[in-house]
Amino acid sequence: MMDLWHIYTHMFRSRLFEEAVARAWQAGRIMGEMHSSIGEEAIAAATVLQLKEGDAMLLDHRGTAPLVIRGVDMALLYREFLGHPDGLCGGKGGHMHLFSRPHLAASSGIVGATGPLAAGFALAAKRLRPGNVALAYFGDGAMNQGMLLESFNLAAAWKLPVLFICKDSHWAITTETEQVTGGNLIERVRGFGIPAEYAEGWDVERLWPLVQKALVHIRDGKGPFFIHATCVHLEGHFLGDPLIRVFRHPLKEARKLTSPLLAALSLKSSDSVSHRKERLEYLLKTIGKAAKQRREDDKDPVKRLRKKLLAENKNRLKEVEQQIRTEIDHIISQVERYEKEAKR
Amino acid sequence: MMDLWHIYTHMFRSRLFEEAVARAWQAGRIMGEMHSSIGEEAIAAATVLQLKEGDAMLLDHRGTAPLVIRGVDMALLYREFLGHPDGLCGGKGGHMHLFSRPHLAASSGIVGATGPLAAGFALAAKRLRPGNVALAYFGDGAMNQGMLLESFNLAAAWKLPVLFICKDSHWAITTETEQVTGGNLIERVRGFGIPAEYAEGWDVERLWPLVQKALVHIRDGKGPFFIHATCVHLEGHFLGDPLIRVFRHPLKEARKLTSPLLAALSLKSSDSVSHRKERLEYLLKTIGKAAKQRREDDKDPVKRLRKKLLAENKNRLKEVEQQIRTEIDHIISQVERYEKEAKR
Amino acid sequence: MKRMTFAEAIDDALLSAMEEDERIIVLGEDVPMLRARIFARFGKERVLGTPISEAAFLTAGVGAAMAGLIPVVEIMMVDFIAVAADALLNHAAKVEAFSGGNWKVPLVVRTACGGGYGDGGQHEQSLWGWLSHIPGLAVVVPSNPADAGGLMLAALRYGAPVVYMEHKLLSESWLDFLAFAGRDNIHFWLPEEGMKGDVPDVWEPVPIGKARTVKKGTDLSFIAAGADVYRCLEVARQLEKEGVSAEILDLRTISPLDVESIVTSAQKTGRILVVDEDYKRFGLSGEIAAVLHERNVPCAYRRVCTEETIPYAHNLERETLPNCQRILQAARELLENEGPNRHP
Amino acid sequence: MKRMTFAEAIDDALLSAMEEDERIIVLGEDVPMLRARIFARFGKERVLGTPISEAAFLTAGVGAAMAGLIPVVEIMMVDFIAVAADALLNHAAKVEAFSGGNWKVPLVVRTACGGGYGDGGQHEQSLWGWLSHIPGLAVVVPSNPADAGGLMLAALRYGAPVVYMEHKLLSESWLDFLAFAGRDNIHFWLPEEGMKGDVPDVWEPVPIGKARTVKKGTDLSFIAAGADVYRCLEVARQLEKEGVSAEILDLRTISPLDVESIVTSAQKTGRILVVDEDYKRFGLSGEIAAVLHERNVPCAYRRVCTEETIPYAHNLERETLPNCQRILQAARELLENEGPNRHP
Ligand SMILES: Cc1ncc(C[n+]2csc(CCOP(=O)(O)OP(=O)(O)O)c2C)c(N)n1
Ligand SMILES: Cc1ncc(C[n+]2csc(CCOP(=O)(O)OP(=O)(O)O)c2C)c(N)n1
Ligand SMILES: [Mg+2]
Ligand SMILES: [Mg+2]
Repeated sequence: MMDLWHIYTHMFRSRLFEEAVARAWQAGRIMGEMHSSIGEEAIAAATVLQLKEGDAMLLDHRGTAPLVIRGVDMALLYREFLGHPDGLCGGKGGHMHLFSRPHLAASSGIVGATGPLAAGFALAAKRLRPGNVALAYFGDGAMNQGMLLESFNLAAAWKLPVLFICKDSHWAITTETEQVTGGNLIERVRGFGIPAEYAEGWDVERLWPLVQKALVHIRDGKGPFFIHATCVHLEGHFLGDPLIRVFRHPLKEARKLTSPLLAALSLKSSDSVSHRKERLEYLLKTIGKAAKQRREDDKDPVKRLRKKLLAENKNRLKEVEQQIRTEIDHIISQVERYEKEAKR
Repeated sequence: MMDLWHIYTHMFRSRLFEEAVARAWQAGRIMGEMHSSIGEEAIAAATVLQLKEGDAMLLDHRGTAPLVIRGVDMALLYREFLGHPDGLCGGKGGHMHLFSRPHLAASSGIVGATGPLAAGFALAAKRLRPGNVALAYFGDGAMNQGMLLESFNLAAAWKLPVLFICKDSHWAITTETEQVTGGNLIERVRGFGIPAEYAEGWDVERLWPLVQKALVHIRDGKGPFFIHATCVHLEGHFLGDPLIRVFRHPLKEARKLTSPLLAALSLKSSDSVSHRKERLEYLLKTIGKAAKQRREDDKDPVKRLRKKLLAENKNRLKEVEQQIRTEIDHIISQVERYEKEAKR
Repeated sequence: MKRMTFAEAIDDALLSAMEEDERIIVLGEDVPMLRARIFARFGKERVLGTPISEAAFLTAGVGAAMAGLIPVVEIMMVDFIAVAADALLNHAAKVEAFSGGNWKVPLVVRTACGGGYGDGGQHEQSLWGWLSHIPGLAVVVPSNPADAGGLMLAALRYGAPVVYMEHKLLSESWLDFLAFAGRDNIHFWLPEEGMKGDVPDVWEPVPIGKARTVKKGTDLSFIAAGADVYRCLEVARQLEKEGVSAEILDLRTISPLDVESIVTSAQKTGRILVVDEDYKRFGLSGEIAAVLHERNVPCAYRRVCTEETIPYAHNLERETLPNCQRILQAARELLENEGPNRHP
Repeated sequence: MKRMTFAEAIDDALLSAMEEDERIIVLGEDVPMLRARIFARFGKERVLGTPISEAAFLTAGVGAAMAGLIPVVEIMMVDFIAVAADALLNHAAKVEAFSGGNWKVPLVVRTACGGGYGDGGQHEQSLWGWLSHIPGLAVVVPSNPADAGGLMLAALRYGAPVVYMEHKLLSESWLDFLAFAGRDNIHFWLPEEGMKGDVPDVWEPVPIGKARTVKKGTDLSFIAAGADVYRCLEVARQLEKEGVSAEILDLRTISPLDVESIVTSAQKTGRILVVDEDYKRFGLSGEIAAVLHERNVPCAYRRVCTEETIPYAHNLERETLPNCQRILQAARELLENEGPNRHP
């Protein structure tokens, strides 16, 4: 049963948590890259909230939202990001390698690996937990990775209970996936004998019934299903994405980017300047597209659902949100207090 | 222009040569495995004879027929199989690793590798030899290998001049490809945005115009093309294929195969005997199918074309065949004489 | 005590383990036929023939192991593991570490290795040193039926990923499949003493990480694994006639290396000769040198390994692989020139 | 003389080589943006953004190299090379051997390596020892801008496959991309002396296979490459204060190893300390031990390497990678306990 209020709670909680994580990252308290799942909350909620005990989740480099929604302790996640020995994985994994055995949730930072991993979990489910499924999350860029393609075939040939979820952001880092991808993703997957359907991934109301249908199909032993859901990574590829930074801090960042380009433009060489200008324009256009596309509010799944619920019951919404805000604040401040004490 | 007499010359020459090789292998003069392309001659002829200078061929473990038809010196090939320092590759490659740089012909024993290798040759052709193409040969089993699937996408995205040729024998060693393959091969390839068409690979008359059309498409700069052509490996997976041996030498071979099975049947265990019988039957049925399918004369491309030409002009046929026989005998005996002298 | 061939012993131990532990499954290309006896006993629920997509099914094996099964994933030949190396390097070997020790991967990767029968450089590699470089993987290489069965049992109980390598020259069934294929006129060096032997009535695990002294001696220590053990034996017998007493250490496990046994033998004889069919540089022979150095063991050292791509032609192949002549010569050098490291 | 950053130097040398040799192309994920300067100069005909399918485009690089181009194939991080290992192991490294020396593969594989900035165990590996195990591959690891440019030039002219590894801690642009991402509040050890430096006005190749003595000394030799060179420098300065004279050898090329330089230094100081960010076992440190043993060089030996999967948490990461404390401690041990191998 699709309960939008319930769904919103989860999406909003995940969003708030990831925003808190982003602040910690921005404050220099989290090392390295940080790929957030901000913008993917509808996909995460529509899938995770329909899982049963014993279902498995195979997560890519954006595992936070599914884990939060699945009920993994946010304090454990936050501590993991901070590299704390009491984190979800003792600080050994970090945000790209999140593992929670009780939730049958595992991650990989290798693009495309979630497909075959899920096939393995599904194979085990078939023997040990009939009726259970394995979810594989991956992006549009992953759709060209051989082992993922192989896993479509393996799942089809063995009729494995896998739900493949392609979160199509149209981008893989700085590459527009369309420019390096032949054909059409739905057709591609159907070519492996797997039913494949599309839904706008920012619209949880459309996604939910599609996921429901897919899970019925899979739990009935009819083999894998593929869902193609679009989404927008509102924070860009990762926090501090240079393509976004250029627009957010043009003075500071644009020079870094443009000065080598301008240098290239003025290089002595046989190549015509007009040619080179063209290429420069191509790069600038790409950057522009990336930044623009990532600011489209109507494709923010949380804002979108919020609008609807706001119209439905403003007070209830405020209340719900306030409660979650308090919850997240509490978790974050507890971890921080604990951290400080540990340091003393 | 499709000249059946010319085509037959090539197919028959390749067949006779491979039969001579098989005799040498059977006589213990060639080590290791030997995958012959016997049964693939129509596919080889219909493709290779339509190539131009500067076109490249990427060959799998059955490279002999394409190389012979492309005009590689059979003496060099034969010496290579014998492991002679004067062989095509100085005896370093053997039949799975045949390379002829002047012919832009390269092999790989790794299933699926010819696809991406051909993509690379095609990329180079685009820059260095516009209008030239690269051919990738591979089997039905290879259609599940990730790097081949990736190469479909790469070729489509970059519009590379590649002709992908799937020689579908229905078998990969002892596995019926159908049982481990999801969907339909043509649909699968179209899903990558590549035009894909089917022809019976034992019928050179149907194959030829399809290849012609594909090559026009590719040379016109319209990107890759995929041909799905069925074939039968009349010698089985490799010379001495145990599934074939069982039928050819039932007394000697069948016991080897069946005694462990019978042992398994009589093992003490909780598993019911009827269950085990069923599995035994599955295995025996598989063996039977493999052996039977591989004896279908009407799917022998050489016999098939011969029949037609025999009806057309018996004497001419005899003459053509006699000439080729002489040619092959000459090559083989020269190599052998040379070998003997070298040994002294 | 019973007598079994090497290949029988592996399958027998595996079969008996499968009787006892429902979680063990076997998957790989052609396994219904190649493991016909096990298939006949357990059927397609537990013996799964795969498509030719090593990356997907090995990664799926990792997933299945995490999800509660004990998969024995067969990679037909270790050469092909290269298309699935990510499954080992980035997944199997890392999940336990990433998860902070919370999640183990009880996976056995069974694969044939080794050359000498004329299959050429893409099908005869050993690669045990290559795989052992990866922390988190165990690598075992049995040299006789008793160890083969015992190590299989140990691998199944290890609770972490084990690469189980089966030298083709030891395995009657691989030899029949790949080298003889029904012929009896093919001749090459075979480690006959290891191909058949006594095995216990009831399989017991052979501990992983423990070498075995095949022959005691005082003047010189051979360190080897797999088929090389028998090359060393031949040479040792020759040396014996000359009054030299050679010790032979069969590593059995490459990683974790049995440093104590190596050091003890080196301390005793003062001369170490590593015989390693895997590539010479950056591998097993180097690691042995390092542990000797680290432990300040005074000894002279030589190594006889494969130094380059294995050529097809039998005479070149024999020269390239460690052969008895090369081993004997290295042993003589060691004995003549004790080197400045030698204990007084 | 000019000054350049490490990353600028690589691109500058590459760009100047591309001006002179039309056959050089660059391909890899995101290269139009990541190599914006080169893209602006040569456009999409010579700087090709690829789909995320390393196996296909690296194997295609092998094909393109065979077909007349000199491809620089970028594998974003060396960790991901595992999905494309077959292209190196079975193709790039073997074509020349298989073809009897008739066909060369002038391919440069450019890839980022190394850790210390918090990206976790699937994104911070070094793997140079792993790759060097493969006969037929050269592996270079520059440590400063001048070598970085010169080795790129040498790699492009090598006429055989070279893996060119760019340590991320040396590369401002990778650091900006992956670690700082616009932040200035992140702190970790950086090899600052190697990040920027003098480069020649006109690029000259730095010979592959030649180490460089960074600092002369008499008591102890550090052997390292990449960022580790600067860790050794720090420790050497510390030791200097204590009256110990340390020599530092920057290998620059891992394979082929500069055995002469290693032996010469070891003969001089009698103490070798290998500092190797790649995994400890079965790798570079072992190979160095082996050549010392083989050449009967009397010396004491220690190694400080990465022994396990690199953890995410910064304190654990620092402990796991070779750090100055560990190096210093090993150096002290070496100096105290000269070991029985030490020259009198
Ligand atoms: C095998 C492999 N290649 C490259 C990378 C580097 N990488 C990390 S994320 C990414 C882009 C993935 O794009 P997509 O699948 O669309 O996911 P998104 O980031 O858009 O969610 C790449 C190339 C990797 N982690 N693994
Ligand atoms: C990557 C890889 N996996 C497995 C093998 C072993 N192998 C050699 S041929 C073959 C079957 C190939 O089947 P198919 O592609 O249909 O070609 P066919 O032999 O039928 O011509 C297999 C599995 C291999 N050479 N490479
Ligand atoms: Mg994306
Ligand atoms: Mg086939």
